Amino acid sequence: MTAVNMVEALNKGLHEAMTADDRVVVLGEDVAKTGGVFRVTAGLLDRFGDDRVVDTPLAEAGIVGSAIGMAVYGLLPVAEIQFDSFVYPGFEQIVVHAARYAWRTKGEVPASIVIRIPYGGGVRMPELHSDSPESLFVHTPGLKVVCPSTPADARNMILAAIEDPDPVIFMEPKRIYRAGRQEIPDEPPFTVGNGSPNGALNEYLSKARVAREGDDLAIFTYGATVPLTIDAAEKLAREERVEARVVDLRSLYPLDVHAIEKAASECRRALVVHEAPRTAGVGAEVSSLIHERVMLDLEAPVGRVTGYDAPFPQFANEDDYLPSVDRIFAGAKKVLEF
Amino acid sequence: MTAVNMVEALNKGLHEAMTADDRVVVLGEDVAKTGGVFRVTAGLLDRFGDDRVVDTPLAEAGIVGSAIGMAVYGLLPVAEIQFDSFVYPGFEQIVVHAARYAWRTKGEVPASIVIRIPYGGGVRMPELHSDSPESLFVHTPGLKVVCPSTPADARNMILAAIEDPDPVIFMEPKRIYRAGRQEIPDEPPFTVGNGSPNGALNEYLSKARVAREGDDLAIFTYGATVPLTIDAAEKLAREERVEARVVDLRSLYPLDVHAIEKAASECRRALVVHEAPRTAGVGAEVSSLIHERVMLDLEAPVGRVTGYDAPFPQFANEDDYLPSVDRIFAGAKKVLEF
Amino acid sequence: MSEIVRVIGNGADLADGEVPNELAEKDLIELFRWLVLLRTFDERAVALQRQGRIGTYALYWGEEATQAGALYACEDADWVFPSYRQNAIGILRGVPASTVLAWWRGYGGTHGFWNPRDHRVGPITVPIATHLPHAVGVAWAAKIRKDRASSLAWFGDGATSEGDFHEAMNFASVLKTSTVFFCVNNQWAISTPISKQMASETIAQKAVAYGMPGVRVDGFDPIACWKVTRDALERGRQGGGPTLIEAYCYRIMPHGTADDPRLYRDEAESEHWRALEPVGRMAEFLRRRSILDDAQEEQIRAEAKQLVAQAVTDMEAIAHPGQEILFDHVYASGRPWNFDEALDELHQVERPAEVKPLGPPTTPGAGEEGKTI
Amino acid sequence: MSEIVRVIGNGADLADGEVPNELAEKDLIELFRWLVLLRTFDERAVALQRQGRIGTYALYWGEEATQAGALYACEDADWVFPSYRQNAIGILRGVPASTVLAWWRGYGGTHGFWNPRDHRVGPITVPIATHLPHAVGVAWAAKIRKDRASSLAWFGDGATSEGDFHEAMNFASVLKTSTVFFCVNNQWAISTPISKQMASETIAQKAVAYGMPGVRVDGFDPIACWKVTRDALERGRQGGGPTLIEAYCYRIMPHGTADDPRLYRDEAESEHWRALEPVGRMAEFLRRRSILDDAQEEQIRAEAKQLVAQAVTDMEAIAHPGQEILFDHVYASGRPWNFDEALDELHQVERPAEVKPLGPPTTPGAGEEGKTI
Ligand SMILES: Cc1ncc(C[n+]2csc(CCOP(=O)(O)OP(=O)(O)O)c2C)c(N)n1
Ligand SMILES: Cc1ncc(C[n+]2csc(CCOP(=O)(O)OP(=O)(O)O)c2C)c(N)n1
Ligand SMILES: [Mg+2]
Ligand SMILES: [Mg+2]
Repeated sequence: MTAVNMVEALNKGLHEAMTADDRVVVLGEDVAKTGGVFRVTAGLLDRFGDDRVVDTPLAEAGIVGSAIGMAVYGLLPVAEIQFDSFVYPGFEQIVVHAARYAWRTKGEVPASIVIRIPYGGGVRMPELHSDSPESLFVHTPGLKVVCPSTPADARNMILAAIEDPDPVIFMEPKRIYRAGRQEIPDEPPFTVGNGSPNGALNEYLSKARVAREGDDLAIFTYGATVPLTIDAAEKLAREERVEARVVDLRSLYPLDVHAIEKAASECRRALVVHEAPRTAGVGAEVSSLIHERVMLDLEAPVGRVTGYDAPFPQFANEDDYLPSVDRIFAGAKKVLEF
Repeated sequence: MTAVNMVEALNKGLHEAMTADDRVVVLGEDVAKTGGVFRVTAGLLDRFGDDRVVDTPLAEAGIVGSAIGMAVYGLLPVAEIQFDSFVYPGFEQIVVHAARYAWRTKGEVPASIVIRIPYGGGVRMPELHSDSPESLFVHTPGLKVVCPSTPADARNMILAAIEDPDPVIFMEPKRIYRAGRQEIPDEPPFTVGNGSPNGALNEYLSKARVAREGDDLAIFTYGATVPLTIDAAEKLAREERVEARVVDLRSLYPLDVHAIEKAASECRRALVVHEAPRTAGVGAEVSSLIHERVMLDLEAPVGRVTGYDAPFPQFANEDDYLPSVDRIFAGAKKVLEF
Repeated sequence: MSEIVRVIGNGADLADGEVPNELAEKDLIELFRWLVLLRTFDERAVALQRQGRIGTYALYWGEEATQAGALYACEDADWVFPSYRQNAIGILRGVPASTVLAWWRGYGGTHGFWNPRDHRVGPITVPIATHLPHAVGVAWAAKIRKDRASSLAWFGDGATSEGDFHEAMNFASVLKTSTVFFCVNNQWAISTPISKQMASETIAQKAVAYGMPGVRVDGFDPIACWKVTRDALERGRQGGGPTLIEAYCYRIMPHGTADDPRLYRDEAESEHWRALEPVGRMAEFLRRRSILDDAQEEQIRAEAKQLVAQAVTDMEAIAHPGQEILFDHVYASGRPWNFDEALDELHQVERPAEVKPLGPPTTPGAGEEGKTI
Repeated sequence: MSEIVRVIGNGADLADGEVPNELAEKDLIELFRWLVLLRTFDERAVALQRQGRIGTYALYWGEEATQAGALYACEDADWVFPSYRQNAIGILRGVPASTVLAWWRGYGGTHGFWNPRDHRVGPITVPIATHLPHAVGVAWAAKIRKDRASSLAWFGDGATSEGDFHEAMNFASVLKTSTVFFCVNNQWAISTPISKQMASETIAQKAVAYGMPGVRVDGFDPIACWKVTRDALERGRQGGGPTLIEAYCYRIMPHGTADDPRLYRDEAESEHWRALEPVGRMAEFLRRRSILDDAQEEQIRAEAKQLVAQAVTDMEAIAHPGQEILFDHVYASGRPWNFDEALDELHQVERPAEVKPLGPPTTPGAGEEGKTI
């Protein structure tokens, strides 16, 4: 076991995948020589050489599009988008090609790529370095969208994303990249490239995780708001004697509907928390699913605590925009007091 | 009064706007000489000249981006995207610039553009000519997103969209472009360029419309599914003695929340219908809003009848994909029988 | 700017050039066979569209040399990526012609799609220029794997305006992939003439921006198209990187079956170019050299007709795909839970009566006036 | 490829060229004043970042000639569009320096943004190359309105790889807008050297793809930058269309305050280029011609210092923006209903205690290692 933060965990997973399967290649802006602006790909160039770890020209459609081509040929490319908002120039390639290649080839040639996107606010960066665009991908058929919130999940999920034949949008909550360390096993949970151990994909790419036990309120969230939500739950326990169950969704598409149903109906009250804007976000989907499926079990409408429907602000005001422990707490109380 | 179809109504509105205000310019692929692949811009070149009606090079980011520049200078550009899926290459310009220009300039220089997008299926076209991408824009703060379903609305709304200082994504349901004629007044409801008659913007860009009266079930929809929903409502009346109220949302962002609340709580049962994929679509937002605000008035969870979470199929199967009268009927019965 | 490479003259003022040594007589006959097959497919497809048996169709009549000539220069391991215009290119590599027809009939899944790895032929690509980065990625991957494969992508003059064209050209030149960018400059993008598409005198000169060779070739001349492609692939394989080829020709026909060019151009101009169309020109050339006689030509044409007729039969024998096709193959890793629920929803209602293999033939005014594909 | 235009020598082996007639001594002094002001702002901003008074900052030390020289060639009606690198360009046109500093402090609204129409200076643009189509649109609009205004946009060598660069260049050349594409080729895009960015020998030659003139100029030479920009604008105004300028220089400094170039390049190379930096070089040049003496230089530097000091004071006098700023100015047509509800939600909880004007200065390892802006 080694104690690692999320950046190190991702880095470890990438090393493991590249060691296990020489079809895995890493490409993106500044990923090789410097190891990425967040250092997630550090050391890969030295270890695997410049054929497999490539600093590309500055062009996201080119990055995503050529990664698709490499996948069609038979490689397993992992592309980095430097920051959230810079995925938009690659959007067409993702929507019209990555998401539809399997469909367009009788399921025989999926665009087996992973697109890593450090996303979200809280790191005091200028405009357009703090977006949370995951809902756009969740709404796009043909993609998988996942988001880890712990180092252990990050390592397992990046391995599974690479193993998965389908294109995976891999959202990395940059705010908690180095928020804390966690012991993870030295050995990977499975070996990439060994003929799709479907159990592993299922385990690491489609299942939600209960991050805190409780029976009075179910709070669904993912990424950087998971630790905040746990803090809010602790505060609820302390101040309101309410035990909230915190469910880390992990997979945003497909959603783990059974875990969602179970938690919502067992707790009878539910709240969804995310950073992305509210309207037509993941929270809207989770809320709709719960109402559709278990409304009769509910004592109150499902609440939403989210980023606002406004552009992510200049950073001096980002703490006003982001869901905080207090806002989650208040949102929970509203559901509880309904 | 003249009886026109939606294409003619839009064409009339564009003529009226260009006549009233010489800042209005039209640009896009094949919009000038041929008047657009759907002929919405027919006749504008002859009438207003090639300075104001321009066939551009084949590049959507260039179209949207240069339209933004023109707006910054002081013009009122109306850009056409030839088909729904071809908006994706222009996505970055829309999200990072059109949607944020007002915000980035103290509200003083909004990107006052209209982006017209003929969208949706049902016209037997090859791949990628039938997408319904509206939810992507609804989720993007800073945009307005509207969608007419009748010739009269189309004319009034295109005028209001041009008048509106904010960027408007103008979704045109191509399937019903020529579905029927409606009498519309010869004179426009207001004159574009006369200092933003806010009443008009309010009236034509933010209000839902009751398309059919009824008190037993509220069905919310927009665009090409409005006539289908009315048909389904008629069938409900005939076969089930249920009077469904059909609400044509018209404005997808902002949603007319008061109309939505009112219809849902008066009818006590509700359904949302759209062509776009279900997950994190407009339907999820409408469903969430209703539950959040008037759940206690409801007798059943809000239903959703939508496009599936799969790529829009090759056209021989598009009728299987699209919400049909029967599917809407079945969805309504499910809500009614809950 | 660079001269236009040409081998086949017009039998009058324009003299024939040298046929490259590597092209034996049997190659020339085979190339002719390809041209005829493409032409036969195209003409039949237009007829099928008129009869309402397939949907809107993007014809390529007159552009066969750019397709057959270039493909004939490829080795078997080389990958090719068509736009919608080169929709039938796969039939020269083993994709069933019925599959291509089925695509135009609106069929997906196993009926209208193919596995690109089977024949190293990419899918028909509708969004302009978006397949160019894929071609680069394939050649890049081959380079990484030290395989001999190169790649080639066809696209139009209009496609050069898109950002994806630029990004692909730049990636290919920086990564020195063995990629041929084959631009079919037919001088029109629907109603937009090349003069409104670009301000450069030629398309070939755009290669300068990438430090890449740019070549112009007569797009109606299959042997010249073969030659420049062969040279480009040769250079690419030796590590010389990508090449931009501009095949200069003209879109003699409408943009697609729903387009009416009289709205935007003088059709006399098309007539002028029609005289240069490649199939007749190649036939004349082969006759001048006594490589082809009437009987042989007859036979080649008959075989092509037969193949296409069989394809039409095969296409029409395909049962209308079931509703489940909506959810087939979306994920290679298996169906997510919501697909199963969607299937339940689908099966709850009777299948819409109005589902026919096809709607009526495109009639302007019926809401189907879209003329792009 | 084209020669590099240069006017100012190095006082040693490289001789001075001719100063264009239109530049009187007072112009040269004014241009020097601009250079010094930009330099002073930049150095102060770096210090402010180190002290945690503003956030990550993209310094432009060494690139002042590309900014001041080009701007000085513009008429007042001409529009200019900066990237993040030319962030302070507005202060030469009337944008308060405190506004620019406030932007870097993370302030929006009336504190950190300006109205582009006030000074014909576009907003600071973060997403690479996306402002180029805007510059084209502005010049296009001016052309339609028959106004005399031209436009100019600055961008880097890395920006030429993006599709938006290409689409903007093509639109401008087809529409013959009076637009100057001013590429600051500092040879680096964060850690990526130009050799991995493009395979063309120069950036200027990319103009060939658009039938547009391409010019190379010494990016450390303010007079040469002025000259090529003036020529380009002159041509544009007379209907000659756009021009691509490649200002050849070097990014002497890190990419931004959070970047450590030692990770990826030999800093000896930077030292070599540092000798050519424009502010000292211009001062020497003016001295050689006896246009500038110690007292005058002292005064110019003192004035700049004073202006920037005042800006710092003004910036720090701004009260931390209220929460309502989130919803200000998002829609010019007024707040939608959900903004009012969001404000209610915002006001329900106490404002997060941790809101400070700024976080701590960037420290690697603290989760803030992002070094791009
Ligand atoms: C991204 C995108 N935008 C617009 C279209 C609509 N469209 C289809 S074909 C076409 C013209 C293409 O012209 P060109 O590249 O010259 O190819 P050609 O049709 O002449 O073969 C257009 C605009 C599209 N398919 N994709
Ligand atoms: C679309 C987009 N992708 C990536 C980035 C991240 N990024 C910021 S600066 C930069 C390098 C830019 O290099 P260049 O264009 O040469 O300009 P310079 O920084 O040298 O002035 C990158 C990759 C961005 N801002 N926008
Ligand atoms: Mg063409
Ligand atoms: Mg640079």
